[in-house]
Amino acid sequence: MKKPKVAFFDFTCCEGCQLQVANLGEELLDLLGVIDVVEFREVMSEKWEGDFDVAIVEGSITDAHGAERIKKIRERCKVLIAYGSCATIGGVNGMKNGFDLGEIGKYVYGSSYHFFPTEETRPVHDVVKVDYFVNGCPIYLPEFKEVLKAALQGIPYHVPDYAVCVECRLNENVCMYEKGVSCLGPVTRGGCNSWCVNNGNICYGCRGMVSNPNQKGMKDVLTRYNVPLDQIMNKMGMYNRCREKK
Amino acid sequence: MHKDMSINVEYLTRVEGHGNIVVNVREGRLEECRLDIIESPRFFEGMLRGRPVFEAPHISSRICGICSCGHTLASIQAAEDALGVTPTEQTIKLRRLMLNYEILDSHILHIYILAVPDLAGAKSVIPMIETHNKAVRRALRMKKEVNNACDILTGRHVHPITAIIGGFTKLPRTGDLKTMHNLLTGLRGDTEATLELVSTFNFPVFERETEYVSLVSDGPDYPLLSGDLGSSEGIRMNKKDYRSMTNEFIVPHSSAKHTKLSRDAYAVGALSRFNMNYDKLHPLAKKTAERLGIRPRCTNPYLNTVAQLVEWAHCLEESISIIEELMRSGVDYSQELVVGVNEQKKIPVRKGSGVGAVEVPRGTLYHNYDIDENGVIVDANCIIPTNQNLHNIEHDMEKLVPEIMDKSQDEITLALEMLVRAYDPCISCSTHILKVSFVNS
Amino acid sequence: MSSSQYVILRKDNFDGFISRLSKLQKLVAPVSKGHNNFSFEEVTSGEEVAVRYIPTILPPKKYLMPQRETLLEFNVSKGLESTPVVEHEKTTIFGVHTCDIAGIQCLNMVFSTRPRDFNYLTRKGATTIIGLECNDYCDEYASCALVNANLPNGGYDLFFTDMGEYFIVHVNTQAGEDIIEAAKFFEEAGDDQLKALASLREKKREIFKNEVPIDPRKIPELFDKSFDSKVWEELGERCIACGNCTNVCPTCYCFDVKDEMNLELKGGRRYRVWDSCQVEPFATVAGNHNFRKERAERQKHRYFRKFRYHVDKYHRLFCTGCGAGGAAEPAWLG
Amino acid sequence: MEKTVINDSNYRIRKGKVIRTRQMTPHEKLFEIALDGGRSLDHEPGQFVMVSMFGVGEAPISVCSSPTNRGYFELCVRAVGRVTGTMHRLEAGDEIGIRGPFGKGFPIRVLEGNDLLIVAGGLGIVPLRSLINFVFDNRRDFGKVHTLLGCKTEGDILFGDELERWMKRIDVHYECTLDKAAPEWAGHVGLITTLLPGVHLEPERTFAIVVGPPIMFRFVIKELLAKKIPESQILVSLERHMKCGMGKCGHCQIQDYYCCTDGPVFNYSDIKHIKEAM
Repeated sequence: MKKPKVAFFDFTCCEGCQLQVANLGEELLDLLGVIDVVEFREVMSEKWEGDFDVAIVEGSITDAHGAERIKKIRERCKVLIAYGSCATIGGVNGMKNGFDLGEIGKYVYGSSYHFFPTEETRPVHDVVKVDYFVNGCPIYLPEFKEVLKAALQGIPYHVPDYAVCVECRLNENVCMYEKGVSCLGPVTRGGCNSWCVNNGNICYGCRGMVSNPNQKGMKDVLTRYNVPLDQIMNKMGMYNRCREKK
Repeated sequence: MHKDMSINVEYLTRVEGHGNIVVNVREGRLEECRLDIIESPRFFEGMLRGRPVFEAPHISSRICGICSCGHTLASIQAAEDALGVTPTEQTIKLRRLMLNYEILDSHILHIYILAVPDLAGAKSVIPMIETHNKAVRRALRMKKEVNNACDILTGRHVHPITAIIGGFTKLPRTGDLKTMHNLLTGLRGDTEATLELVSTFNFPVFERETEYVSLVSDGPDYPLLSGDLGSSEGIRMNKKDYRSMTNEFIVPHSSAKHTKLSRDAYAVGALSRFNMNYDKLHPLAKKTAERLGIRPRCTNPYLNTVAQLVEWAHCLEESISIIEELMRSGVDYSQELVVGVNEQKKIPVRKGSGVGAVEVPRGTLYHNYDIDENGVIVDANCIIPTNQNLHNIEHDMEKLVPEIMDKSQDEITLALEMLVRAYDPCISCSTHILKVSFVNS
Repeated sequence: MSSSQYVILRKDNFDGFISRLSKLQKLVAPVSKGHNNFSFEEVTSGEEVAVRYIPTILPPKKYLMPQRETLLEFNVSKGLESTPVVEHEKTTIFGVHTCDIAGIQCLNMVFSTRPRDFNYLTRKGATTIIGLECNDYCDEYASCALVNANLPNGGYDLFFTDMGEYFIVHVNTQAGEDIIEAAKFFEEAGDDQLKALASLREKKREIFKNEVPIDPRKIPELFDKSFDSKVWEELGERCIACGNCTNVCPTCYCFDVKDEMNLELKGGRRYRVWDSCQVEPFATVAGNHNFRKERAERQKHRYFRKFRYHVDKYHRLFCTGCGAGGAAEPAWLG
Repeated sequence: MEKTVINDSNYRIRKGKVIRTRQMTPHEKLFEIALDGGRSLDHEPGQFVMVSMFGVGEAPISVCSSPTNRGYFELCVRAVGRVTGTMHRLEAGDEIGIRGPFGKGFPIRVLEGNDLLIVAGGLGIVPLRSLINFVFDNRRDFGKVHTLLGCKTEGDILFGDELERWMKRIDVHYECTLDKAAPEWAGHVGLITTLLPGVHLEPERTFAIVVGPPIMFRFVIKELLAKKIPESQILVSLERHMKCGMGKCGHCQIQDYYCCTDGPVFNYSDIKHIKEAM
């Protein structure tokens, strides 16, 4: 069997998800036994002109150049995997959407801001069709492996659609609300094995929201712990700003 | 020999971020030589405004996945400076450990995956799986083990979880210290093998005098986490005055800003630190330097990779010592923090301005926040090591190209690519963070 | 009470006993996690053990029925090869409250019913259970008297009752006796001590009163009448479908079976993981028909599984009154 | 943690080989499977097996062939999920993992000597084909046989060639109706309930066997009861999500019953009070 050709691409992001892949260690060699990596800018000089089977895309689309580039990539690949919060939900880049783009440009670049044209941040699936999603900032490697294997096997991967709380409880963490601080676990999609709460921090919502949250039930929980709704909404604005369509 | 030549290396590979090298030679004279940065901007400093400073380390960690521990630490330092928080000794020790892990992880990535292929004459690390299987496996193993140790301390290396303003949300247990100790001492053999491998390489011969900038201190430690700002031209100033140290200016071809100090350009990073603070390196690191034949002051930028290996040896040994100290003294778990975004005001909040200056793998990183009385950020500024090196790289190229003009275009291209790669530039974070500052206006 | 079945462990020997026990085989016990939260974790000394604790975040069922366990290993590289396996480790669980013991007894019934589940049964055989009596209610969520789980009722090897200066220990099985033999800290219980135990039990009868004003024997009947009640919709409105209630329940045992390939796509394993009837995909068949689409229907299903469905099949309620479900989620049968 | 092989595990897989495949419609494919070593599956009509696609998972699939066929059995699979989708890539010669058979099938001993009214909606024909072929192979054990089939469109009809043979048999009454038909369709058009009034039967000696989508049961059973067929002589086969096949995993629970061990074939009189059943 011919090895499928796989290419990695990055758009506006910190490239930490590529680094996560590099953190597979020697497992990378197992992976390279079944796929043929044809482009991976951060580790390879090689370029690939032809089509490929799987494109693994990191980062948000934040300018016209990016939008054009992702469309060309989509045309060249059979399967497109969006990985990392920037690609799947817009992530921290979405915070920009809360500002006037001209104003924020001037703040950062001063009078030469027009050299750096920018558009509203979009997740990849708002521009082209995405076949697989690997959520998280950064991606959770065990999930990335599952998705990649599913893509190579040609079977669907179902992103968990339950709250982070499910996994958090299974990890026997003391609930952050019981510790007196608020956490986005109850409305955020699981699949990360409650990574941040396992390490004593709160959930910041990097995997996006569950698709069918019980808003009334959630408000009950907030009331129970005296958490103001706007405090939660402000936290949601860190990763999930792109959900708010103008 | 007169010739015309135009080199345009688009999307320079094997460095983080998007950069182009442009070289124009007309009739044997170098007309233009520049490093274009074409990464789309991310406006982090703009986006930080209006957010509680307690979110700043989490958000600004996302500036760069490679240096996310460094950004977190610089951000924490700036925030604590603004808030007037003094970290405990234990916290400082653990932060030094965290920074060491980052340098270890980043340097090994650079040495093996970004630099060694050039020196071994390979396109990339991928074909080396066949030709240098043992070395590739060793590289992946070294990176993984450091990464595993960092995971124990910070939850994960890419965008660390446990390090927050005030300290750590989770402190390593006795078993964790033991595991980290085993992981690190287990790397000594691989360090030796790496040393042997690197000593077989012939690095390009090229020298250019420049100004070297890094943190300096009067203490005994190799200054990475704290210190004053110093340069090889004898300048020394407090981190509060970082703007006078960096003197940012705009060049038209790059979305990353350039910097200078006493000369046309200055350098930061492993080689600068090596040149500035050689005396404070761990004895084993000095020995490594001797075996690799590198001495301060070294003015061959290609040897930045060698300086990184010296620093690897230093950070490995220093990490082992820190862990051994913690094993002896025990960890005070009452310092474990539950803070969230400080909604309970457990950490007192005040109006203020603060600067963080930290030596991250590629050089000195500055974060600077102004916060209001509610702890909300009103102004933010970050200056990235790669930004500081860009101008120096261009000056290197301007000196290098005429020296090698008789070589083929491919050879020149490779020499230039290798030069840029030797600085291990993290272009992605340098453009994410561009900000015009109005110091003089 | 026959005195030969009772021994005494003085409190100053507790630490010695726990460390000795931890050297015999893996020992787990409730430990404090702060903020009035507890969990069963591996211990090696007495001071780590929380002798007074409220129900742990997860019940000790996690040792008999791990959250994730491999059932089968397979290889597809040259023809199909597969081997069914069981993962097990000799484990002593110290400090199990009567509610959690009742939960394990429920699981024993389910997995011993044909077709028998050999993975569970193998692990059951490798597990030693040391109970610990609740002299008083642990928290306001408990309703153990309702389901008669506040007093010891078998299901353990040893059973500890805290008598202040000492523990009085009921030796229930050969495995329990072996522990008493191996750890040299025990002395035979005297008449006074047996009397003290009897009077403690008497006092417990005063403390533990049926918490819910219904006759427990009438519960199944009551549930039969409530199938179409509005109460389920009210529950459904408040439920956030987090699955916590089933994960923390000592008698919930539903699981999902999944496959995992190794990265080189040649071999892998089939494993089972805890699943929850509260999450949407649980009763959804291929083609997307969900037989319990509404949160209200799923909550109803959970309550009926505790109080109605299993009564005919296993002749017991599948609620142990531990209150963990109620603590994990505000909605509780009041 | 120790790991031991357990030979009596319920999760042990029997190896089989795909002998032949046939694409029946764009969505359904038929697999003829022989177990390793030529052993027979020994199933009853109405039972199901768990099919393994290693690395993808397991799915419950009804056996659609009669146990009178020795040496092989057949599965008719619609590609709707991960496992069934992967199964469709199998071709003759490929290996396959099988567990089972599981569940209670149609009670043959009870049915013998009676008339049968078999009502199939859509994919319901799949488990029923096992029974129908068994009945034909043992035709003398049964009285009159009525077979009613309802499908969405002509393209959805499964086993068309066999149906034609059934139609030609004089010892079976067969009718088919479509929800939506092209003008050239000569048969009935309308819901399957419209066929029932035309069936002449002796209710006291007739067993009705109904398999179809959830929505169909209620309407068909109402008609059957109107035709005076005793409740205890109505059999249904239900579909549920299943993971273990042994009444443990909980996915297929229908109130008091586990579909995988108490069913999938149920007697209507046993489940008529079970509100979640139909």
